[in-house]
Amino acid sequence: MVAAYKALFNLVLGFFLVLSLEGVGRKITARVQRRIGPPWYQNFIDVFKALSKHPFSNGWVFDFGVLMALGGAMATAMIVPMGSTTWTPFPNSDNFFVIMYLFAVGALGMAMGMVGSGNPWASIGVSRALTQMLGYELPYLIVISSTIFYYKTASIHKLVELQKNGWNLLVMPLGGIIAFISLMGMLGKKPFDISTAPAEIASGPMTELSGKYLGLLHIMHVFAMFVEVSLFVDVFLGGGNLGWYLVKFIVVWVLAVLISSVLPRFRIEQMLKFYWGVPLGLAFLNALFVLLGWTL
Amino acid sequence: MAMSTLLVSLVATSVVMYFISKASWKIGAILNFLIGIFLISYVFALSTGTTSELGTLFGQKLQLIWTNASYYFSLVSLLVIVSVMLFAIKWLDSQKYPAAFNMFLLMMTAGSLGVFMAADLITLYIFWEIAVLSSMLIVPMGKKESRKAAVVYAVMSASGTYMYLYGAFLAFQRYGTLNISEIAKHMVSDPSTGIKATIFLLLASAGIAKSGIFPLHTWLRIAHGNAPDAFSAVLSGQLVKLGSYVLMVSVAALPSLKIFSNIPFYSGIPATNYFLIALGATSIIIGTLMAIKQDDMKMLIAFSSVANGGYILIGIGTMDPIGFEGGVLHVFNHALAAAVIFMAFASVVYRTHTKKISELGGLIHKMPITFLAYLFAIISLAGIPPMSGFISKWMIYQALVRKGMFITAFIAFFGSIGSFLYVFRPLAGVFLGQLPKKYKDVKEVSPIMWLPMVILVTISLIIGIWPFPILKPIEGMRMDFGIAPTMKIADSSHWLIKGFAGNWNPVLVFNLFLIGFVIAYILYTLFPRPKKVDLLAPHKKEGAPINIYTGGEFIYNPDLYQYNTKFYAGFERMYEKHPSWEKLLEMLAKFFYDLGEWVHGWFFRPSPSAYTFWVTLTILIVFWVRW
Amino acid sequence: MISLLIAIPLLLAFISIIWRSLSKPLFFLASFTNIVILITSWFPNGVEIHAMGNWKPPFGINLVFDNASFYAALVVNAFFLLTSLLPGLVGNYGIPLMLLMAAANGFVLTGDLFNSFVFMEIITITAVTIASKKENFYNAFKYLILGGIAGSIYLLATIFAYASTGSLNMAHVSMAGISSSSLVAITTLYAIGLGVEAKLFPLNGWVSGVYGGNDLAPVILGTSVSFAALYMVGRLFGTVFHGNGAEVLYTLALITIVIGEVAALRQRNLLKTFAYSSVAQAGVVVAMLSKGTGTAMGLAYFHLTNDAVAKFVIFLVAGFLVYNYKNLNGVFKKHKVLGASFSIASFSLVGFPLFAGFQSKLRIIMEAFSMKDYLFPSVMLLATLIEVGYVVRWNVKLWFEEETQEKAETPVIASTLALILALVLITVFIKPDIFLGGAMKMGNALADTKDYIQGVLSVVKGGM
Amino acid sequence: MKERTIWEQIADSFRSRSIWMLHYCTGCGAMELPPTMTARFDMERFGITPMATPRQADIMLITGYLNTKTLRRVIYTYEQMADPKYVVGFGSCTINGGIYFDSYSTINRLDYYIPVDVYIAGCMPRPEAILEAFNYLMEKIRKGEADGWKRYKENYDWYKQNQIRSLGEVYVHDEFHE
Repeated sequence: MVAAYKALFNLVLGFFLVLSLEGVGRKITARVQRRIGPPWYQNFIDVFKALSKHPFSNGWVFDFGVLMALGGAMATAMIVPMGSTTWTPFPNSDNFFVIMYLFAVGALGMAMGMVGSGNPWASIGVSRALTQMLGYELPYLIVISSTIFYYKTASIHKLVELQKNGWNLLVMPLGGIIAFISLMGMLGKKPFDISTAPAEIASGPMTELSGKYLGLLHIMHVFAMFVEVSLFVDVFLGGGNLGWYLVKFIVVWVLAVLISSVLPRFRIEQMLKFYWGVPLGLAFLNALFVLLGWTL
Repeated sequence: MAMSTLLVSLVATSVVMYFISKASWKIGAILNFLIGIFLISYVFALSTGTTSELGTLFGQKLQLIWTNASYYFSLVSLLVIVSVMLFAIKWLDSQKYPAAFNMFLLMMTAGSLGVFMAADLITLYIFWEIAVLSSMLIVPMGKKESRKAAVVYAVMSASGTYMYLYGAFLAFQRYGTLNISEIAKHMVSDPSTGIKATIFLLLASAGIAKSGIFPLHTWLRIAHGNAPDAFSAVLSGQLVKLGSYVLMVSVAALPSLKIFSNIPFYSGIPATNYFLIALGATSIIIGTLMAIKQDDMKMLIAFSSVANGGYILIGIGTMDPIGFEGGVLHVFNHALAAAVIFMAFASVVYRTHTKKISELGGLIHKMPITFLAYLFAIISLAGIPPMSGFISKWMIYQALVRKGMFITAFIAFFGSIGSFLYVFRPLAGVFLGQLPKKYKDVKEVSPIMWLPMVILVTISLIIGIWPFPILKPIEGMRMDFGIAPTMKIADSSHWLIKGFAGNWNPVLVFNLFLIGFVIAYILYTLFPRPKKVDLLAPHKKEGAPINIYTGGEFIYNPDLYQYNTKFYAGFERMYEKHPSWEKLLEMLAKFFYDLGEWVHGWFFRPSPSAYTFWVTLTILIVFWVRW
Repeated sequence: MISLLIAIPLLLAFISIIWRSLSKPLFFLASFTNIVILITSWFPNGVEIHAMGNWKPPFGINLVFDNASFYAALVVNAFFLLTSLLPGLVGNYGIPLMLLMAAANGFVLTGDLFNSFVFMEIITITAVTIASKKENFYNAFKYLILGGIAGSIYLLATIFAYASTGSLNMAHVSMAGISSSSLVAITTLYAIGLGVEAKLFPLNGWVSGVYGGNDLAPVILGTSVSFAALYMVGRLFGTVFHGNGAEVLYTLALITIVIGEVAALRQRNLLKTFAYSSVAQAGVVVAMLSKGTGTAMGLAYFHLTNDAVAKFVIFLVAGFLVYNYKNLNGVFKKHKVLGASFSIASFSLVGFPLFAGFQSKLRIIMEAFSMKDYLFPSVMLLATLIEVGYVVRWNVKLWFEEETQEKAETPVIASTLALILALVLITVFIKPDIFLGGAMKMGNALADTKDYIQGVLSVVKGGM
Repeated sequence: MKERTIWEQIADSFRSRSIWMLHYCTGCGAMELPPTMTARFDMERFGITPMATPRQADIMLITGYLNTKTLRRVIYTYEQMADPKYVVGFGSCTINGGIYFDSYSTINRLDYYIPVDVYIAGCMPRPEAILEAFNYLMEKIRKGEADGWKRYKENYDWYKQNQIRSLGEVYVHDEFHE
């Protein structure tokens, strides 16, 4: 029962935290561009407004896809540990690969629903999103694999515990950097917002979304980002109580926003070449260091 | 009924089946299905350790034995075959040779079961060839290209099979027995690594050819792509698994870790196994990359079978307890998923008569059940929970990471994420998007055709949530082969699957997903009801434009607003000019043709005087050599 | 009694010169009588001699009837009988067929080197006559030239043998032994001389033309005459020369296997494809014969029997198809029985299980392995791989391609015969002893030189 | 006008603070949007952001004159937007045809064809005017007075009649679109 409450808390915290941080991110970007920018709670308004509208539905698979996307993202968000064993809802199932693949349910649901809308722009967007996934996941997974190999566990809360004596980021700094670059891709921040490029492909997968569909998918996106950043924080930035966890979360987020606000967008094959070049090579180098025991 | 009686009578029945089907193929197909059901019940009733004797062949007893492995593989095979048999009851009306199809399908079933039951290498070979022969005769029943496909299939398969045969006789010559478990014992104590490795690789090559592993993978594309549509389900879902079985026999039943303990290569894995793993990894890369760029949906899944064969081989090849279980479980997952996918495609082709993704689209409006079956099958194929496909992939990753095999792990990850790409392509191009005008009168297939798909998908889902029934025989196999017999991976009392690095609870994960879905549904119902957009408007009324975002343009022909050619153009462009293994093998085939031409030109076509010359020359050479 | 095997067909051949219209029934009569004679003297299990003109061996010409020559004669005459059941196939060629039968029987039964040369010449000439059916003159001419060369080389070898031992009797030559220097020449020349009929490389240039040129030649030459020729290979190299010169045969045989299969692969003509295939199978048999042991030779003849049965069916069906259809695509859809027999026979040729070829091929590989010969099995498996390629290609083409033409009338007797033989092939898979028993007896008889010499010369001492 | 429920009032206040716009930029007025969006005037501080497709957008900016060719697209696009939706007529062209008032193909009054919630006068309207108009629109939305989308539904026949009178048929058929 406690686990259920913790899971619920995960959802609530994730929702409010990331939605506010998105607003903060907009504000930061605006400041970087010497604008005033919207208030930090702007995204709450956006989401609720979207939910309040009278939408269009492009068939049952469209609805089903959105529900699957949100359901999958929520399920993943419920598992993710937040910085310590205390804030781990399901210590027996928080395996990294489980989270990673459960996460894919949401992605697949979204992709299916959006292509189900019948719009080719959505298809192009999904095709780009999937290709991008091929790009960023590989270095990321190699880094995570070497972490798992190093700590001999794939359980996130155990990984967190094992970092008591030093953050993983400091044990394998190279890995941390690569994982952060991959994180940028995961979050879809510039320069990796290829799949939703509004000016090129009419915001890609979201082309046909209206009203509550847009709102629900926004919430799904919120949970997805919650999971992604949480994983990074857990795996690389060690444990601590909830407060510390939030601080680390915010720092990582702000860093990502700052980087993204000054960069233009990659083309899709540039993105692939980028990820499969230096980051992948360094990820392997990192794995080699771990194998040889050359960690800090 | 003894196993030998069963197999012999199955082969005999298959001939009778031809004449029954000749009278009425429908009755034949129904009988086939009933026989399949009987076989499943038979498989459930057999207890492990049962033996039976088929007869003697040149002084060697042909023995059958029922083990955990036989149980598991037979069950998987029969699930696929019986589903296709049910599917065929209706589907066969689109075929030209229903009677022969029924006959060979039954014969192939007998052959496959025999392979799984065989206790010695020759029995295995006999049933193997029966399965190959009968399936090879079904393949050319398809469209025009399938003729060539049959030949390629036969030759590729034979090249593996004859290497196997050579290996089997080599083993027999050295150890004086053909019985697999006895050979295993002898091999452990045999000091000569070279011969052992030769035998090992020769035996494994049959599996390599059959399960479409790298150097011999090219037949999958052409054979799976062009075989009769429903039979592709058997080819990919079941026949390829014969190869996995042989690989498992050569890697695990002959305990490679003990046999080759003197040539460790990396992380305790012998060089021989590592060689196989490297082949498996190459197959994953090739299968994935090629699948991504296919326009023919059946060939796409054929390449995916190449990649998944690689997963199975990698899993088994590690001989790590969890990796081994993962590899073996992947047999089940891929069998079911591929069977459903091919059956879904068969349904699509049955209705639309094309298998080109670029000519299809929007069939979800017309064939929703087929779509759903396909959807759940690809979720399983891509290894996404809560379908069973995830469990095996998870296990394989566990093993790879534990062994520190980062490059192999990298390739496995690549294959896994690549599989998202390629399974999505038919989903988007065939089922979603705009329905082309010419398919506006297409209907859903009859229940006889969608029922088997739904059943298989349901099984896959149930196993994904509660995998312990299927993990039990796999653990039994692992015990039989003596791979870490004390370790327990499936812990059904705590609902856990235990890896070396953390556990997970499939029931919990499924429930979480369910809860997430319910919350999402509640949110969905809270807010204003949507207005339906009719995507079929242009089909229903002449002159109505499609009502989705078009940038303000009026589009009346939905065919124009469908994105399904070169779906991953950005990525495909990066490896457009890849070297083709298929071409290399074609060159090899052409070499033999040219050699034949050359031989013919020099020795067989010339005039009698040239013959005289050759005779004289031969006499001279022989004399020269012998004196 | 056994001399009747030669005499009856010879006599009936002369009779049918007078009454031409009777040649077909007389041919049937001849082959039927021969089979009856053979059945009445089932497996002598010893050596019986029929000395011509009562000249005791080693003087004079004698016929030797032991297990080997019995089995060979049985197979040879059986195929003549099968052929005689097909009047449409025989056509005007009853007389040459009878002569061929007489010569083949004589070739198989004789115990005299020079006599065997005579019979070989008759075989060649009658075979050339048969080969010229359907105006296939040029190929028949090629065959004639090669046959002539082979004959003269065979004669030369015989002369050498006579010169070095002073005898022409096989048993006597074998007992006397040949000095090693001339042995090389004699065995080589015999190998070459027999190589033409045994279809060894490079003496098999005639095969595709003759087999591919009409419907009768392959059916009889590819079965009976091949068997007779390969019998003589076994007799000479197994019994007479005690395995000397086997390495020549072995090398040539391996080359023959590969070349035959490769040439078959590129062939677009159905008859010629299987003509080359029979070249390759002859290679397998010769390679096995060159091993010299009783088991190996027995297996070789087992394989040859299976091959002959399969080839009979294949050539029968193929001859019918080639001369009734211009385009062979999908013809089996109209002739299901012929098709089924053809498929079974061709799969037996490849050695798929459920068919006879499996039994013989696997045994041969196993025997080769037990003799520590790793090269021959691998060559043979490679050849089988190529064989799979063209056999499947032809089966697929004949069964599954789109058919275009009018249906020709199905030959009832031929289909029945083909089907029965195909069923025989399946039966042999289940009960290999049907052929294997006889073949093993034949192999053992050929390998057992001592018994042969003893039986023929009736002397106890000496021997090898 | 009907009384709004409490939920509608909340929703309207959200709507007023988050305006996603779709700009229909055939006219020269679009030139004034970049300065409005960028650092100088920064529209985003009011929660106003550009969106890519009509499905996502709340308001439609008609930034200049419309003719019979483009009006069809505007109507088509407007009908694809999700309720509640608002239209802003931009510049004098949308009010009375502006300097093209006597052209054979120009539409003179936009609100004959689709309901317009706010007009911005001027040729061109400056960014200040645009911001002013948006603030006015936000006010209207908050009070529930911006009810163009309702009017369009209620008087659908009338709008349709006007559209068909000018265009013949709303949809366009030619070889490029078949």
